Amino acid sequence: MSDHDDFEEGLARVPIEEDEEEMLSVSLSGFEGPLDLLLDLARRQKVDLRRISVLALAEQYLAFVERARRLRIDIAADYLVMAAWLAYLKSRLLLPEPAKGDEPSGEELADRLAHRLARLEAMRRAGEALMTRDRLGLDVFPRGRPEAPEQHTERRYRATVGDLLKAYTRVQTREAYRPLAVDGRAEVLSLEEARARLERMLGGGVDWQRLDGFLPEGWDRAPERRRSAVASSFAAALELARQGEVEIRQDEAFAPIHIRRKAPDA
Amino acid sequence: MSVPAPAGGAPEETPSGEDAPRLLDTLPLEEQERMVEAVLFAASDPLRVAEIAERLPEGADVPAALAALQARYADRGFRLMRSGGSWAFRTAPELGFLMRREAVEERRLSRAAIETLAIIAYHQPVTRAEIEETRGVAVSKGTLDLLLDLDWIRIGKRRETPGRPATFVTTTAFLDHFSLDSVRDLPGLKELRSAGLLEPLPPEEAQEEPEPTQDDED
Amino acid sequence: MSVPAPAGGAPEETPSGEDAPRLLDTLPLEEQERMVEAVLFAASDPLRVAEIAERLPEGADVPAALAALQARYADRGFRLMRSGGSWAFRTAPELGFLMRREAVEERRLSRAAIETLAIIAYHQPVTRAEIEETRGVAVSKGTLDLLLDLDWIRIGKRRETPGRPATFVTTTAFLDHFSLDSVRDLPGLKELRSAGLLEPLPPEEAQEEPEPTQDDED
Repeated sequence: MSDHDDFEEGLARVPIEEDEEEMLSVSLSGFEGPLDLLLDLARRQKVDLRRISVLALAEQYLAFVERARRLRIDIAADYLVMAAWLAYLKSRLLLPEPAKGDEPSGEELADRLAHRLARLEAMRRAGEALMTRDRLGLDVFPRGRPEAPEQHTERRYRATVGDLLKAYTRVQTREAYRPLAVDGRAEVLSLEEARARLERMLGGGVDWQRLDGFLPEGWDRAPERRRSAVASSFAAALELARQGEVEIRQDEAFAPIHIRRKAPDA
Repeated sequence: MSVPAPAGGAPEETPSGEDAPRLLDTLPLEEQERMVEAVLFAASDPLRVAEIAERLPEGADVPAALAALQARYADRGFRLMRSGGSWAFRTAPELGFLMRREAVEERRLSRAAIETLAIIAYHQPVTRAEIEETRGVAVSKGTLDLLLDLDWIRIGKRRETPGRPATFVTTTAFLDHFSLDSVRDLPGLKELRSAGLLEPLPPEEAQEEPEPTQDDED
Repeated sequence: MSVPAPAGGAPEETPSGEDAPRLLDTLPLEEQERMVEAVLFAASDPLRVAEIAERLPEGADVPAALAALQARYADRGFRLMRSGGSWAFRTAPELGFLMRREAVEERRLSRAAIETLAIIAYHQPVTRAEIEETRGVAVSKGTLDLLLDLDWIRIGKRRETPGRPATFVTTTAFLDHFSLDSVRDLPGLKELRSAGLLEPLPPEEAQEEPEPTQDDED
């Protein structure tokens, strides 16, 4: 332990009690738990951790804890738990083994402890090896100026000429419909009227005719009346088509709508 | 294939070079080149020659290394570019399309936006006040900004009326998007009217705006 | 419908899709290599082969291009590295000293954090209880939080044992940070495994083959 070395170099004399107390406290606070302390003691044996003398190790640990207790240094409970267990292990190792039962033998318990220490040591070394690898941001570097915008969610707006037309007619009709609601029924061609008129005028003919040719006289001049007539005639035509009585045709958007009586066997 | 010239010109234009001392005779230029490329790769901003030199071992011939790198990467997926006297690697411009993460979020234009656009398209040049009058509601700045951002509309001439209000007109990008050769290709108002969908215009406006016209400034 | 062309794009490099696949069969590997290079160069985080392929024109042979690039940049100032099955350009480790300015301030990790990370890396998936068993001491929440914050570990599947404890595993960012291609490449992993040091019980016991131990002390 470096604390220990520093102490011996800096104060090369017989430690008086306070110094020893301080030394013990310092080293205890430097350990991360009893296993860490054990590992440190084991390392001082300078042999392969799986070849260490567990008995000697247990004795050193017990002596260490005993000294600390004598000096009334606060020792965390888990150090004491370990001490109790090591005392038990020591007795198992010293006393003759009882007949082989389910209990692990003293040797096996000692092996397990040595194994645990070896594992802790291995992980400590592995951690060190990991930290000395080429590390990103310390030894190797990524592109400092990435160009791919992390979240380049391109917002793309879509609209078609159709959308444009719909919007425009909506704006215009919104405006135009306003008076319609106010003007009352007098200006409206009812659906029933329009339908009756259509059926009457289509007669038995099978030629295509323009729908707006069916508007009643006088309904094709004043804008409101004209629109009402167009709308009612169109709705009536749709109704008749639904019932299979007529066919409707429109060559393209906003082109004139044509209508004819459906041929009997079409 | 045509390779666009790197922005900012050839490395020969960089300050100094010939007179750089040869303190670093032991470090081959090839090695200096590697160092400069590593430094530029990791840098978060373009670096000036002096800044690069600062990071390199003393005596490095940065301009020579830059010239070598510019030649080395002239035909690669990224280039060494100079801009404003600073150097940076940038992906080759003609490969820029690879970088676009196709997280395209398709959106429909809001009702307000499409109506505003339609009014501008059909009535251009048109003032904001006129748009508002037609829609019957105020036009938000956000709506106009969006259409301007999309580059579908732009600001046209000022109207020579009191207050000289700005007008809006559509752009060629608008025509591109809607696959129109000209705004005259928009379905005509006459067609709309004859279909009974539009009210004939009031007489005084009728002369002013018979059909949409392309603004000739475009 | 006219689609805006990519800036400066040569005709055979048109992006996407629907109508392009055939054309790509003829794209020379050299050109594919340039594209992969551009895509990787533009990114700072490693990209999976599938992610690269996604950005490339259909039918590109990404693995072949990656192999070519890895060879091409083996001795340059930055290299093509594989980490967790993903690919990224990284500066050459031996040139790290040039990038001191770019270096992120290293948060000094406590011994507890380093050991905990090592235990998770070498034993994953591993429960908190197992970490504590290995270190012989409780693992503080702060330690795990720090490792989680660094994005070096994450919570894995629950262990199907009583209490269904959560397990911890390392992340791809961990691999990237420590220049590892996979956890199989952890330093000394094979040796540790063959020495039985990744098992909780000594090898003799684990194999149910009790061996006389030679404890020569009395």
